[in-house]
Amino acid sequence: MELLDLVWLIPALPLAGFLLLVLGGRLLGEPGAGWLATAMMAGSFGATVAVFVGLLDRPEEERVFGQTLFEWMPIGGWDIDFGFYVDPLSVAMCLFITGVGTLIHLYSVGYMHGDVNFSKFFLYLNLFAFSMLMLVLGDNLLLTFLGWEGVGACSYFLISFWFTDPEKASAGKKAFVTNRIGDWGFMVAIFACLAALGSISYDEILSGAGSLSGTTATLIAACLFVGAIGKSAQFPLYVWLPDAMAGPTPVSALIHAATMVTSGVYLLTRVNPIIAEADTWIQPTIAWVGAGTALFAATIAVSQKDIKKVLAYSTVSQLGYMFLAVGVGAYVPAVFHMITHAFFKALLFLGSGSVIHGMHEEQDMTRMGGLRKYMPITAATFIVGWLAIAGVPPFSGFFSKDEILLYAWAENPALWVVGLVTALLTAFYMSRQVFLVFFGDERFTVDADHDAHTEVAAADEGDADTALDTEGAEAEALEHPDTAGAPQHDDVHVLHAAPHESPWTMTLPLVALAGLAIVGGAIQLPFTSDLHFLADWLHPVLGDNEAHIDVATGTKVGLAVVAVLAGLTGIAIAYAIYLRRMRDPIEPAILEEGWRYDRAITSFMGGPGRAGFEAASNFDRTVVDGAVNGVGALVRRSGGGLRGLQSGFVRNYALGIAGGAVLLLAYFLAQVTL
Amino acid sequence: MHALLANLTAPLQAADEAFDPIPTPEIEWFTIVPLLVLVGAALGLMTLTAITRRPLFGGFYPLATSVAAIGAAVCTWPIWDRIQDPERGPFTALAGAIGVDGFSVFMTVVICSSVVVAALLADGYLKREGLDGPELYVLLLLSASGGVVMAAANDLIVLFLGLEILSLAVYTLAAMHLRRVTSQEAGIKYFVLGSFASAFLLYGIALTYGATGSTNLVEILSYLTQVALFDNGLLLAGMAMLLVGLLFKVAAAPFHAWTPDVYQGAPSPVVAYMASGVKAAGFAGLIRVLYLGFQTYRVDWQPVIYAVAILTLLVGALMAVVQTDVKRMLAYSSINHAGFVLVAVQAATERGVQASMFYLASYTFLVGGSFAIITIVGRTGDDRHSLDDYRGLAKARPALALVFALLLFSQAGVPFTSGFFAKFYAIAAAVDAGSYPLAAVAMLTAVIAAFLYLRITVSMFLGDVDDADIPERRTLPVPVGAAIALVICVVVTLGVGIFPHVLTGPAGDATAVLVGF
Amino acid sequence: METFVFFVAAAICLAGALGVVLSKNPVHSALSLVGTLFGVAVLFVAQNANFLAAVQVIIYAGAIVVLFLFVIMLLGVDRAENLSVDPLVGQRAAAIVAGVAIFALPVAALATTGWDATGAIANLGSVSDSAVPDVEGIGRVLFTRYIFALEITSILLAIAVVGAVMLAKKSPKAADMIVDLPARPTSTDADAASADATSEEGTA
Amino acid sequence: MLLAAGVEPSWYLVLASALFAIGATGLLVRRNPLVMFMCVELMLNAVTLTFVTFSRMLDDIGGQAVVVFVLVVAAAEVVVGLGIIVAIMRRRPDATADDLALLKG
Repeated sequence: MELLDLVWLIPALPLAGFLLLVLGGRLLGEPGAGWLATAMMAGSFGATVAVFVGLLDRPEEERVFGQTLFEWMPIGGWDIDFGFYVDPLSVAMCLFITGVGTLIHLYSVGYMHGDVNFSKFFLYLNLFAFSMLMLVLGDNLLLTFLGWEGVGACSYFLISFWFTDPEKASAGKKAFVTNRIGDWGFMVAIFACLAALGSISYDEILSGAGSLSGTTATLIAACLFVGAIGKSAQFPLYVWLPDAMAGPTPVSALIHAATMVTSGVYLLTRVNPIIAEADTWIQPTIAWVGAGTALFAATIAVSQKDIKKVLAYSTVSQLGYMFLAVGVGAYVPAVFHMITHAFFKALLFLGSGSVIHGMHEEQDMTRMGGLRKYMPITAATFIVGWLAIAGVPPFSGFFSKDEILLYAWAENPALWVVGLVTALLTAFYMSRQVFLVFFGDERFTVDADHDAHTEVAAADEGDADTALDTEGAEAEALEHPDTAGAPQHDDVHVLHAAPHESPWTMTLPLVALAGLAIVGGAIQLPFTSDLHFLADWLHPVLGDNEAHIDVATGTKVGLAVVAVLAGLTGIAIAYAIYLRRMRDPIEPAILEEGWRYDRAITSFMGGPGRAGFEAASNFDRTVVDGAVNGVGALVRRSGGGLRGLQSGFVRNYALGIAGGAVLLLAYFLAQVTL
Repeated sequence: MHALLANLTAPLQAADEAFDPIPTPEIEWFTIVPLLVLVGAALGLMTLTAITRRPLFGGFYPLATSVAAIGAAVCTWPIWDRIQDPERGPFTALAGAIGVDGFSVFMTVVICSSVVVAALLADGYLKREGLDGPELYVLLLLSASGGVVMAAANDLIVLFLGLEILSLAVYTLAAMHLRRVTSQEAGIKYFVLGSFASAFLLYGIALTYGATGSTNLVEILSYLTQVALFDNGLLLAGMAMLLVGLLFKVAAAPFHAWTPDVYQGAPSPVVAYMASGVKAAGFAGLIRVLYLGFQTYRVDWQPVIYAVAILTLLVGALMAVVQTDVKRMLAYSSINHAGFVLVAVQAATERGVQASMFYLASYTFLVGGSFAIITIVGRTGDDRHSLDDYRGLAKARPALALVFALLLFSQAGVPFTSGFFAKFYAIAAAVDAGSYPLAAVAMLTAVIAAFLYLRITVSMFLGDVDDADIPERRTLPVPVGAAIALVICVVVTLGVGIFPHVLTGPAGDATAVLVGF
Repeated sequence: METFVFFVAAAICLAGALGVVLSKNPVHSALSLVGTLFGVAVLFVAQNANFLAAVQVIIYAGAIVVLFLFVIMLLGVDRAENLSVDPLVGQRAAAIVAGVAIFALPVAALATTGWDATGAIANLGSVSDSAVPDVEGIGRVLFTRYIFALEITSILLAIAVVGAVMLAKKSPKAADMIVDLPARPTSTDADAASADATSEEGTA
Repeated sequence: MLLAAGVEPSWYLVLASALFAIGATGLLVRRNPLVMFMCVELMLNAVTLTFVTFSRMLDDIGGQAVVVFVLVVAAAEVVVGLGIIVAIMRRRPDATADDLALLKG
């Protein structure tokens, strides 16, 4: 009992960190501010563990309880309180938020080294952690919404952290606006709950869900789903996430991989009784949006050159898996994948940050290669992350993904097929990334003496986006490896110093996360229900709303084998294309085919090939992006049209008043029945 | 000598005896102390200036004005105390001319707050523009006294007089920067349209008088409850005309067209007052008329407010997005905000009144702070208001940019700021009253308007900063008064955003006792 | 008798009102206004509002219109206005439609009540009671029911004084004027707005 | 014929409505700010006539008392309005309401 009273500490510590940094951040400076923030997160993690232990002590049926701190908004009959809703789900979320969060804070101490706004960065990080914890712990929809908006705002601030760069600032802008669309859905849902149930506290919503009419439940569920796809970057509102990679890498890891983007999944899991009441089309819609997003984003990831963009699309894709799981009623696998994903995706992002750091802010994978020699720890941990996401047993990703695919199979084999293809693509593009970055030849040279070359490098970074076009040229450069080493060559990246391993503050979190990514699967082992720790833990939250599947063990094993084979196939293809050729540069034909990976994909996979991936990319850029911008253009146009009425002539305005008066008079007199 | 005097006065005494003395009503003085404080301070300031010819010390006028406004607000305490006493409750005073209830007290405080903010802003502004003098402060106080009258008005004639007191002073203030062509234009546009609209209002009073035989809202209410006036065109036409005048004052579409022009042209501190105090007074009048006098005719006016609210929300949001002048943007955004208050008003419930009171109170500080920044950035001549003038502000004056961003986000309805709860309550009130489409439109326009606030913020924080320009911006002077005003506004915005009950509590207490409700 | 007075006075009122609107010269408009004010005063008398008739003539005709004329003369703005065409397209037609509606709708409203007022009778005192002259009646009402309104009119007058003083303070010279808006291109503003929008998108 | 019928109080109201409408229309069609303002005065007069007529119809002195306030308001409005107009037209005697259209959009 005493342990459970510590709940308030979980969000309070990051908040305290935030306030302290606001007051004395500049005084603390580097690295004091970073350590303070990290300590607060670690403390929060400690509190969470304490609460977790306290909850474990209780019998299962008593594990859900609300704790009201104070009356927040006494207005009319809707007294909305400020309190925490502690249950296995929120505690599980808090555990990995604070745990992974602590590691990322620690990592940031090294990563943000030398930044002029060092303390400000940690101030935002702590504020983010506070908001995220409020989102998860809040005992009513409004409190969750506040956290929801809070994380959005922090994300906005952090993406725009280097706000002098117009591209980055505008990425923040996009995130802000897209999220508002999702938030609109959330707000509608809140008001619908208020109208239908007269309350928005989870206690009453979840217990009252059964009394909702089907239409109301559908409306609420659909609106929450809209909110969720905005925050969790699902089709078509995902556009902000890849752009959000403009922010510092720890931000990408914390916000855009591990925590914030999963809040949509959390929300849908939280309100599972409402989804259960809603019309039957809701769940398949969620599943198909998830599956579609997963596949779609994976195809885009295949053709990305920016090391972080690959991971960004990969995140969108993995979130798609979670939605797929929610859609088929597999809440436990969704949460399971959310947790393992937090481990390995944070690991991959932090690893990529370490690479970028070591490569002196280079993000283009075509200018890397062979880095395992320079940064062994990063490489080793990154490889762990890669194997995890590729679904290679016994790494954690295998278990969670397999579970989702299993439920998908039980629900609708078509969903399973989409999931499987996605798994293959995932393995492929992740392998591609690993091979391009850590293996093969070094596609850069080190020239510590010539300062002038750093300028060349800086100029090269600018056209990273147009790099697709220079692909051919680069391939030719590699065809003639003897010239590739020449520092004078325009297309070869020149570093002013050798790539280096990152400091311990950065590698320690990598190692820790790698450990988690390896063993994370242990919380929910397949085949025997005795080992379904997570499912047992979450049972009080989900009750009967969790889908029950009846699949023979043989089928289960078969599905798992197929999934593993798909993953291995993806790796093999990537190996053949990106590595074989490099090891064997004497075979120009293979090399050529290999480098032109688009053609290779066509021949190997018999799939849509480059055109298909390009099309996906183009669709992303033009249609979806365009639609988002188009809404803005529509608003502007209608405003522009109205502008004509605002002519500046006082007599026109007077006419408007007179006309309004006539309309009002006419309306009122029309009420008179003669 | 005495005899002569007696002879001279005899006829007068005879005349006195011929008539009954008029039984003048009892004057409950304590109920009008806030009003007397405001008017007394204005007249005192004027007299003092006539004697001394220059302020007693620098910053005397704004200080005196703020003290008077704060004093007026403080003087509402005994009234509030008495109203909250369950044994006594709200009452009418001065022969039924004013309703002394929580609502009037609350709105009085809101209006006084807007005076404080505007007066603090005006200090630096007047010095900068070379317009030194007490007139602005005097007119501000007098105008606010009109607002206070409106907030308490229990009689349509009193309401009308309050409105005229409020408006005439503001017309003059809008035109006060005589060197600016746009200020003159703002003055005359506001004046012509304002007097046009108040003629409609007056005609509405006349028709209502014809239909009910009284101009007193309580009498109207009791008459309408006793004598069912079904299908009474006179009454309905009167209501329509009254709405024209009041909706004009709160800048609701289609009576909004003056707002952007006047806001853009008028001196910035005056606009701060117009957008907060004048608007609050306008809504106070509107709510009094609709909720008190015509509460039994709810079914007739509710759809009208509903439609006007939708139009206002959309016009405000859509037009704001296409502007390039920040002052004009905020003018349109104030129209959008008025739409939100109307969303609450149309609910025709107690919760609706609470929500609109909360909205007006928090908006007063939001808009006051925003126009404080605009005043500062406008620089000498009060004409640097384009988006370009805000480019790179974050680099030159980070604190200023941060505060502005906060206020703008609050206007956008971002959580942890007062603006969020303001919008939340307004929409919740509409949902509670079953107006779902309206609530949806309101939320939609909030999304659209978010573009606008973001646009300003982005240009402050990003902007291809012309480095040559920064030193000049770094010297942007922030007068003491404006700084104090900004601090007040930020504290209120954040404070209410985190602890909304500091405002919902009084708002709730205030409406429970709106006379006749 | 009252009928005759009504029609004559009504004719004067309407003629005056039309004169205000239709006279090219503002001086003529002001003089026509006097006609209307006088007509209204006559109608007051016809309805036993003798005091108000006197006040109407003294304040309105005597003070307000004189003020108008004074301003016209002071500024020398008695230039004739070309009324044959309205530069704002459609304004005049719309104005006339609105005007007709503003006339017709209150009349229709009146028709719904059988051309009668429906309010409470003699709420604040009788008009027809010949024992109480209207001056006394008005005075009683002003000092009882409307005492607060009467007192606050003083604020109105104070504002008028302060406002007039402030506006008349000093006339800036032409050179000091700030014309703070650049001359806008006469092309459609919508185009400019969309051009601005695209440039904004471009930077985004 | 009409003369024989005797005057109905409602005729006054119709006349007042006509005056009000003429005033409103005048404000919409005239460009001289002074004349526009005179039109407002016409509208106010229409209202006073309405009040007096209702006062007679209801046999209530209150309607007449209200007219006093209307007169005061009209006087104050005239002072302020003419003040603003003078301030502008002193420098630009030829300015019409249509010329004052810098602010728009």
